[in-house]
Amino acid sequence: MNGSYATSEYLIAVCVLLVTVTATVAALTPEPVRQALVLAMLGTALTLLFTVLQAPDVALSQLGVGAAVTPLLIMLTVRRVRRSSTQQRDRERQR
Amino acid sequence: MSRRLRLALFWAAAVVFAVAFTAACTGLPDFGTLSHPYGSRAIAAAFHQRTANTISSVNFDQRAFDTLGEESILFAAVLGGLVLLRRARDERLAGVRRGRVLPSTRMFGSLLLPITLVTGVYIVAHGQLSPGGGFQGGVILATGLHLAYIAADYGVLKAIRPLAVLDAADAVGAGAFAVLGLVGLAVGAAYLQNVLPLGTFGQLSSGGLVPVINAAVGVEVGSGVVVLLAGFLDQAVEIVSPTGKDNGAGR
Amino acid sequence: MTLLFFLAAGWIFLAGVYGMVTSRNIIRTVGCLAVAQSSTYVLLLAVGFRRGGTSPYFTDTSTRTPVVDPVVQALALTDVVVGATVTALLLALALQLRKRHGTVDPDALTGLRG
Amino acid sequence: MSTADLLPLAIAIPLIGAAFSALVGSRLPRVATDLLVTVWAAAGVADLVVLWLRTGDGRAVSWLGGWRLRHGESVGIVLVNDRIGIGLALLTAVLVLAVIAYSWRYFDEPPAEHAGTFPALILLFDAGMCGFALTGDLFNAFVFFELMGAVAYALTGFRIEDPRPLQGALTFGVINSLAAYGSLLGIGLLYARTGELGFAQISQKLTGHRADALLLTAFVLVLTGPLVKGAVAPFHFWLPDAHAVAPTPVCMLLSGVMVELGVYGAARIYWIVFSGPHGIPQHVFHDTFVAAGVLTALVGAVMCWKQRNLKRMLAFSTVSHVGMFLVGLALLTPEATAGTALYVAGHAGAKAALFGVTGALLDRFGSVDEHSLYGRGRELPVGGVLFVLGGLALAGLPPFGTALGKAVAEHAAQSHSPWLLAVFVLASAATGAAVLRAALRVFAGAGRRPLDRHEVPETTGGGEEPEIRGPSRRVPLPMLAVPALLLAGSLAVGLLPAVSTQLAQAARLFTDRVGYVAAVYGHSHAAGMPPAADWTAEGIALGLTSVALAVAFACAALWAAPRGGGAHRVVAPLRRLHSGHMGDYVGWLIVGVAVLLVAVRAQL
Repeated sequence: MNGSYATSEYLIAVCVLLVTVTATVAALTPEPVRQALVLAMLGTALTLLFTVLQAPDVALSQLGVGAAVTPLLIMLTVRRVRRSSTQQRDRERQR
Repeated sequence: MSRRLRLALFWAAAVVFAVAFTAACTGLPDFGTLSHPYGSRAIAAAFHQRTANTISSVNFDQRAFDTLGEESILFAAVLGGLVLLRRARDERLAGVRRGRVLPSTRMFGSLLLPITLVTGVYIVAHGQLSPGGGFQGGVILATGLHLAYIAADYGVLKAIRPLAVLDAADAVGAGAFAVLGLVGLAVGAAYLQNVLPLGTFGQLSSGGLVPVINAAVGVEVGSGVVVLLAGFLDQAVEIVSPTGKDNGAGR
Repeated sequence: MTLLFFLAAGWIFLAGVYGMVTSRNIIRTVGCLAVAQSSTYVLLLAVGFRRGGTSPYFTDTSTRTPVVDPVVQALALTDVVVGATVTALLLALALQLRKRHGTVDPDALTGLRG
Repeated sequence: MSTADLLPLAIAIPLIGAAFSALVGSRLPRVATDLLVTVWAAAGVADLVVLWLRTGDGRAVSWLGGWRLRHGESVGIVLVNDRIGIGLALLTAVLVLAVIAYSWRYFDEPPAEHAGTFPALILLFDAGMCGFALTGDLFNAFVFFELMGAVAYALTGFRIEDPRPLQGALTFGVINSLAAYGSLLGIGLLYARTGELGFAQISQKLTGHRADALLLTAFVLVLTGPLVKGAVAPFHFWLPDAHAVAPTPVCMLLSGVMVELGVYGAARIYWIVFSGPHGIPQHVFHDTFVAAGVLTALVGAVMCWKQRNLKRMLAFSTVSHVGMFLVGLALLTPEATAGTALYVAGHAGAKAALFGVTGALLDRFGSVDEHSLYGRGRELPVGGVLFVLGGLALAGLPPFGTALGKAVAEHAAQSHSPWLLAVFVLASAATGAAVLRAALRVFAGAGRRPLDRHEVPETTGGGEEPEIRGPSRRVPLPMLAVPALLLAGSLAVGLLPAVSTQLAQAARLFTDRVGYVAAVYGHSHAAGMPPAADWTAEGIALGLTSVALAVAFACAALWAAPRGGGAHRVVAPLRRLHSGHMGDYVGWLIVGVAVLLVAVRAQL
């Protein structure tokens, strides 16, 4: 029994490490599109962590929210911003 | 404040925070402790209520009031999204050009689409007995739907997405939760008390009020997320700002 | 070693705050807020973990295997929803701000001072 | 229906109203929607009035979902409160009703198919604030904290055509949410130690541990959220940015009651959760937060005085007053608490009225800039009278509720540290003086025409867009009638002896941890004697002193020769700190947390 506890704890440690590293990278990524991708990875890493911590309910929510919706919203926001910039450049070219 | 000063302040504060947090963690019970008094009580209560998924029992029965607040936040965010992402007085709608999708977005969408759709259906089908529930199912289905259209074509999505109905469904779902709480008061029990017949443990109809609230939440979340995403999509794809406005102090 | 599981939460929180302090882009600031929030999930679930416990679902009433704390999971679930909705609202604000102000750089947002 | 059932109804009624309003708002004519929402808001008020009456000098306790204590333990959430919390919820509900009446011509803006959205958001805001005021559970408090936050961010950014509201709302949202997540970390730590989430239950379990680093860190983290919401320096930077730009009716709610709820939450959580044996000793809380309150009061007063944007001026005056409220609560005596409760009630009426009149100016002239409005308010004499009265109420003119509350709090402060009197008098005089100065300039064209100087960064308040647009250029009646009624309410708080005696009794309960825990656990507990909370000659004299000072300051600003020099060198850097920069504010947040950690640790 003790052996299996230890195994699961190593698994947890790996997941915690993964979460910590992706979170740090996400916080340090200056560019929003890239950050959205890293956030999606963070969401996935958190999903894994929650699964090994025996929390499938939270893992499922996190998969939907953290790995899909939030990065998607960031992408859409960036896309809108980019479109504004493109319009701006077009206008400037016309002048 | 200059950038350097700000960073210096941050590092000083971060060191204090780190020391305090580390010291606090040494006072915590060991990781994996066997003593979880509230948790043990919640499990006993879930058995008593014949709800197989203890988390659903906590979320929709024992601490249903938290979830009521949480769903109200979602409702507020959907309404807030409608307000903030409305078309401003000086903006107009542009015709949507077909198939104008960023390649990265397309890849992102097509990659996640099958995963999310399959997961969503699975979760909704399994209801409140096993992991999952209204929230998870709602989110995943709503997202999955959108990923499909992002990867394909926006015009198709607009034609199919009945936003007016979904708006109403969102409000009905949010209101239904608060109204369901009144059932307890109506029969002389407490607000949000689980007064419906509890059924047989492990059956689809077990848990009394839990599956009913779960369904209300599912309706609210599913429709709310679609409406919220629609606001962002309209902004990203359709709404055009007047000339000059986007210039500002642009860099 | 297991102390590190809790400390990870503090580290993630600080990393998020660091990102917000140094951010040159309001969209990134919101993203970093989401990072800071994920620290709360990690702490809550680490606190509720039980060695050898399984997830808190039961197929029948007779077996009472040890399970992890369901309460923190319910709290984390609420937390996830709250975080996502707040992020959505803030992104909506950031999007409109970019449209109206023409910039996403906090250094260039000088409308409110003094 | 039992008294206990009225507690959840105070939250459920506005929630159902919000859903209803969002659902039918687009299908009904505007008048019908407004009427419907007014009825819902009035129902919320009625529920809380009955609750106030029935609770009497005791506490109302409601176990939600019927999860009562079994063998001294429960798995449910408890709503429990005395007349302090119920009174705050009632204040919220009354202000919401006033705001709905005030804004009957506002917010035609969202597309017609979403006509009910604004009233729905206001009702959700109502529910969030009532929930936060009434709950007795830490995690539940976090949820309602976030609910009022989320609604407030959306409402603040309502005017999407103007970048400033968007910036203010975004700053507001980022800072408050980050603080809330800090609080949640603290809640996690407390849960790990005690395995409980209710205030009373955690408190009971904590008595079995000694005060160690975990308790200290959890204490500071949990309080971060309420303190940020309560705009306590150095967590206050978001407030002027948000309040100066939110639509006027929303400002009335933000300044009138939401910020005060933050301070209330901090005091409540300290009293019940942390003040027990082996907790954070009272002298530590007292010293730390009296200092923080004084700092907040002074910073707010100075910044308020330097503003020319009327809404921003009122926002900083809220900062200053909140500092005084924090001082009052941190004195940790029933008398000071009673004084603060009265002060909050009186202040809410006066501040909301001032915002209301400012909204009328904005509607009429499209500006809230003291300088460019010079003399233009002459055509709005009623507004001028109300504005002056509001300024005098802020300064503490007897018999306004502000004066009574301040006098009682001052009396309590005096026996402890007499120098606090000077802080109370100066801060209230300065904020009142700023309002009077603006009133005289705008409504009477008094003094010289102010000159624009551009030495320091400032927010002018010119070039605002009117918030409502319509063919009629007359100020709608409710925009002046509602402020008048609110001022009358502030007056009533000071004049009705029943209000002060009942709040004094409630203050005794608020400061009684043992009694609160006993009420939750269903034991009986005898409460002590209520403090005196009445007009005294000394209190009236102090109130008149503040008013005289305020008038003197205002006259000096208008007619005395301008002097540069010393004061400017102190004030300019302070103004520069209010940079409007999100990164700065996040930095201040974490610095504030660190300072609190160090300060509390040093005193343990």
